[in-house]
Amino acid sequence: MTDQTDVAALAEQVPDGALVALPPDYSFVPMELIRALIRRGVKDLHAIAVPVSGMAADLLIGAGCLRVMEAAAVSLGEAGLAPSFTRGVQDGSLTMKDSTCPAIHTALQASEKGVPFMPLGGIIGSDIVKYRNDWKVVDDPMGEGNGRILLVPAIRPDVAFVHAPLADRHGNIWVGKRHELFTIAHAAKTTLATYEELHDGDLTEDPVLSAGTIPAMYIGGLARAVEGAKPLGLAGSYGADMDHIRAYAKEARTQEGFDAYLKREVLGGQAEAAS
Amino acid sequence: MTDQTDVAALAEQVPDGALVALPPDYSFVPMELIRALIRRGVKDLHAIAVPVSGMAADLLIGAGCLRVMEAAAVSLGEAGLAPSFTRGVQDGSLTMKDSTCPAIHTALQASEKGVPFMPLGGIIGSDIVKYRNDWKVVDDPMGEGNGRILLVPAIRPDVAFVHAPLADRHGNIWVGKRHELFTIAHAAKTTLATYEELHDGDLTEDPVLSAGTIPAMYIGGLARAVEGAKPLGLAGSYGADMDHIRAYAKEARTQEGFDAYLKREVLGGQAEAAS
Amino acid sequence: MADYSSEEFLISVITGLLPEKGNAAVGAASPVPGSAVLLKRELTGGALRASLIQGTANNPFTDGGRELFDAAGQGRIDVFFLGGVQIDGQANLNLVGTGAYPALERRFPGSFGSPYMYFTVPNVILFRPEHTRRVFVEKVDFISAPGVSPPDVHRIGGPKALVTELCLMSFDRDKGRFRLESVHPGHSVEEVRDNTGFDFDVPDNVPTTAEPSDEMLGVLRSKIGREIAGTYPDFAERVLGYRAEMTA
Amino acid sequence: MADYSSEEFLISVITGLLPEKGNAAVGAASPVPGSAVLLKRELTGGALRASLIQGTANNPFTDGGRELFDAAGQGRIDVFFLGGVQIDGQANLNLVGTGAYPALERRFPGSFGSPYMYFTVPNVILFRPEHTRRVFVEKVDFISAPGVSPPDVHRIGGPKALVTELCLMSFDRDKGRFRLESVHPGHSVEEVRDNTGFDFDVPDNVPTTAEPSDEMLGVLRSKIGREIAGTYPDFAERVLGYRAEMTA
Repeated sequence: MTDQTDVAALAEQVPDGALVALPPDYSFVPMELIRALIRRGVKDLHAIAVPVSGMAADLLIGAGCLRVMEAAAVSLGEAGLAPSFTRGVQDGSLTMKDSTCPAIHTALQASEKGVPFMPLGGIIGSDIVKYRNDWKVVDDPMGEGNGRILLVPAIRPDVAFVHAPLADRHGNIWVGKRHELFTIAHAAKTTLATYEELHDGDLTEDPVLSAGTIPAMYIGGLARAVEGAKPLGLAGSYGADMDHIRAYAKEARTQEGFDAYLKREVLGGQAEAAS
Repeated sequence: MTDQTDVAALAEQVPDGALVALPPDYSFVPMELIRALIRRGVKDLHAIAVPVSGMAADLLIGAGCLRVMEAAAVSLGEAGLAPSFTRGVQDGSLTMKDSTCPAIHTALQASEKGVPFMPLGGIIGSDIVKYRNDWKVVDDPMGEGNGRILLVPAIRPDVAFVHAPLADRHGNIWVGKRHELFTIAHAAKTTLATYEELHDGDLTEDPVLSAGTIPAMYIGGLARAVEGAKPLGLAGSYGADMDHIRAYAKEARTQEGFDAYLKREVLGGQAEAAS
Repeated sequence: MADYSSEEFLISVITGLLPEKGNAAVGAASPVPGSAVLLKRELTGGALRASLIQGTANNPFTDGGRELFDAAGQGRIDVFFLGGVQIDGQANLNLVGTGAYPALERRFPGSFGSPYMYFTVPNVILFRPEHTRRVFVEKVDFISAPGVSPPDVHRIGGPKALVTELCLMSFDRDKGRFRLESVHPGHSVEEVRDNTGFDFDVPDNVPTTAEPSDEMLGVLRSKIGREIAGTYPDFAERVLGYRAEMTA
Repeated sequence: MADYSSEEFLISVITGLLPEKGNAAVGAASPVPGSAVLLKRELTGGALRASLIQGTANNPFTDGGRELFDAAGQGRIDVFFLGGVQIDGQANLNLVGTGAYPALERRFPGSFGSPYMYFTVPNVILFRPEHTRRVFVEKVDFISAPGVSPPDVHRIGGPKALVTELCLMSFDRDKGRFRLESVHPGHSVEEVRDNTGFDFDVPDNVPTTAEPSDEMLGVLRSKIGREIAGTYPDFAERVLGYRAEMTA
């Protein structure tokens, strides 16, 4: 059994300084939990995008919750550059660990399999390698003369975040074909999940839904959050609010604009009450 | 699009000497295709069990189709020892490459990721390592002083076999939560699939079924075979015929008994016609 | 004390070894450990999670055959069960066969996942009812999985206890030796010694293994038969008196 | 010859570069390559398979974000598209930013999967409409993905062609140089040279890039608008005149 709680209480379970895993914007991001983290005032997070991020990372960066960002890219996609990320890197307030999509997937799979590193093809010759002291290029360790290969160390997030379309009373969550969320949940020490709807019955025992279900074993906390991915979309439930995201991309081009967005959309009543 | 054909034509696509991947007995084994391979007289196969096998491997061994077997175990489960396998190893006619479950999964994942090897924890000190010249124990290649670790080379089957509960006209197949079949299909050069029922529509576009669907990209041939896993079971459709399997375990204890089973249950009318 | 079968007794012994919470997994063809794990889950109100790898009932894994091994590698599996054709005094396990490998005299199925689970699961319970010198040997013919490892090999897991039809032993990983913890009712230390091919530690006073309580037997018979029937219908009926009306 | 938009022309140029069968994948925010791939799929009767990674329509992948990269590593992806903030004469790509890393003057999103896809996909088509010396530089400020590799690095894939608003170039991996293949109607070799910051090979006779046929435009407008709308509704409406009634 995984205890059910509310989103604010989930946010309390994330310690300052934690290594947190963020799904990409198209893959069931628990935005209400991200906002709750900002309201809780979490600090010094090291965020790993799996393998890219957008709104979730940008809000955390703008709100001063992130110390280090590791990603293959941070972008608002069709809405353009991620404004807080861009500003943070350009003014030096954010430490960016540049990576590449398959390196992040592979490093999470290393944790999933409990090994300290994994090999990855390609990449050698990219300047990314030059700036990653934790990566290592070695001569074929099998001794087969297959040339040089990159080894990347395992990434083991302290906490992974996910917003699931369905969850059940046993603590299982359903994410359909978004299998990167399986990998994140397996790789992370624990996963905090919000969900859209409660499923009656045991998701792991359903012959069809079980194929898209992450079992309760991996889930450390669970809270219902209706429309909890907005303004991002939840495939099969609702689309992304592109007008909102475009407006954010524009407003947050300055820190003042970001702060106004934050006060209005995230801190809300809390900011009012505190003033 | 993946062309649809019949089971005998699928069997024709498997060349003598191929490295073939067999799912475990509980995981959607295309037994009708296995029987068709025997009828076609396939020879010198190298079979890799993922990671264990039973009826499928034992029939191929007894019928003289296998030269090498690689597996973590071959067994008929509750029905006892696999008789042809046991006899083949004991009389030296079968070359057995002993392995262990996670090594086979890992080696297939190496092919899935296109890398020549992968590390695997544990195992060192097992006599399996001693007899596997293709495996290598190395000092931590990351240079972090984490001690010795096993590296296993990628296994890339020429052909993987699977019997799916559903397939569609686009060549996609649905295997539900049997995700080892995803791994096999990704790792193998091609996958030959039989299926139970035709699904109307595109499985990859169904919001629920897509989570258990292997896309047509991996499927090299497809044929319908109703009850095609029997006498093994197909979870959700039919159970294993344990009486049949127990009777096989007993009858096949001698090569003569196996031959009688083969003639009756596999060669059938073909053997009659040829006599 | 109620009447009970030998299987019910062994289920009770194993149940007594299980932790109050965490994840216990059970491999194929293991109805006795499976019943013990489901019983402990019931007694802890679900705090000990159970995974029966065989079959679909009580099997929460959804990511294919590798998930059990991956989860063990992640440190999520707290309890697992292993056996062996032969087990020696250093807790080396042989699941491959007897004779000189590869030209074995008697071939058994193979090592399964033993050399991985033995390294990754902190509490591996060895379960081998047959207690004879044929099984418990001085040195196994083939090491499927080693009982202990040198310090330059990363190892979290290993053997915790051994349950047979005669006794319960613990295993000291630092010493690399078994220790007799208790002898089952009706058996003696001498009988254990006579039927064991390896040397082991024996304390001055060896207690008798506790018998199952009426309460435990009640829960086992009333609730676990139904649960285990989803995986082992024959066992549920024969041992626990539960006849499944239908099994998938 | 029919009227056509600049996007329709570029779709046509890319379509002409695509093989008759195999698997073509298209990354995020790439409606022009996406339309070309769907068009070629239509023209080949499905023999060229299309995967649009962004969105759910025409995206057959079912095993999470890693499946595209894994499939590329398996050698299953025949065609992919990359671009860059900067591209140099050795086909090095920069998707990270301009200035001295890490203290960049202008930061862009990041390298995405470029240093992997560039090594694993045999036919990488570089698509960068803006043809200026700001983009096509002597040497990129940051190599996200190198155009060529030394022999001790395993590499199957790499750059095949470059499509811009001015011209089509091919890339010779052995020489590590671009070669001008054709100049688009209304433009000249001198214009290409003036706007390119690196040296490249120019044959004696440089043909004019072929214009889209009426037939191709007909298929594009009648069938591909509807398909691409599932991923890029704005583009489908603006460029191909297809108004989606509803998009998921």
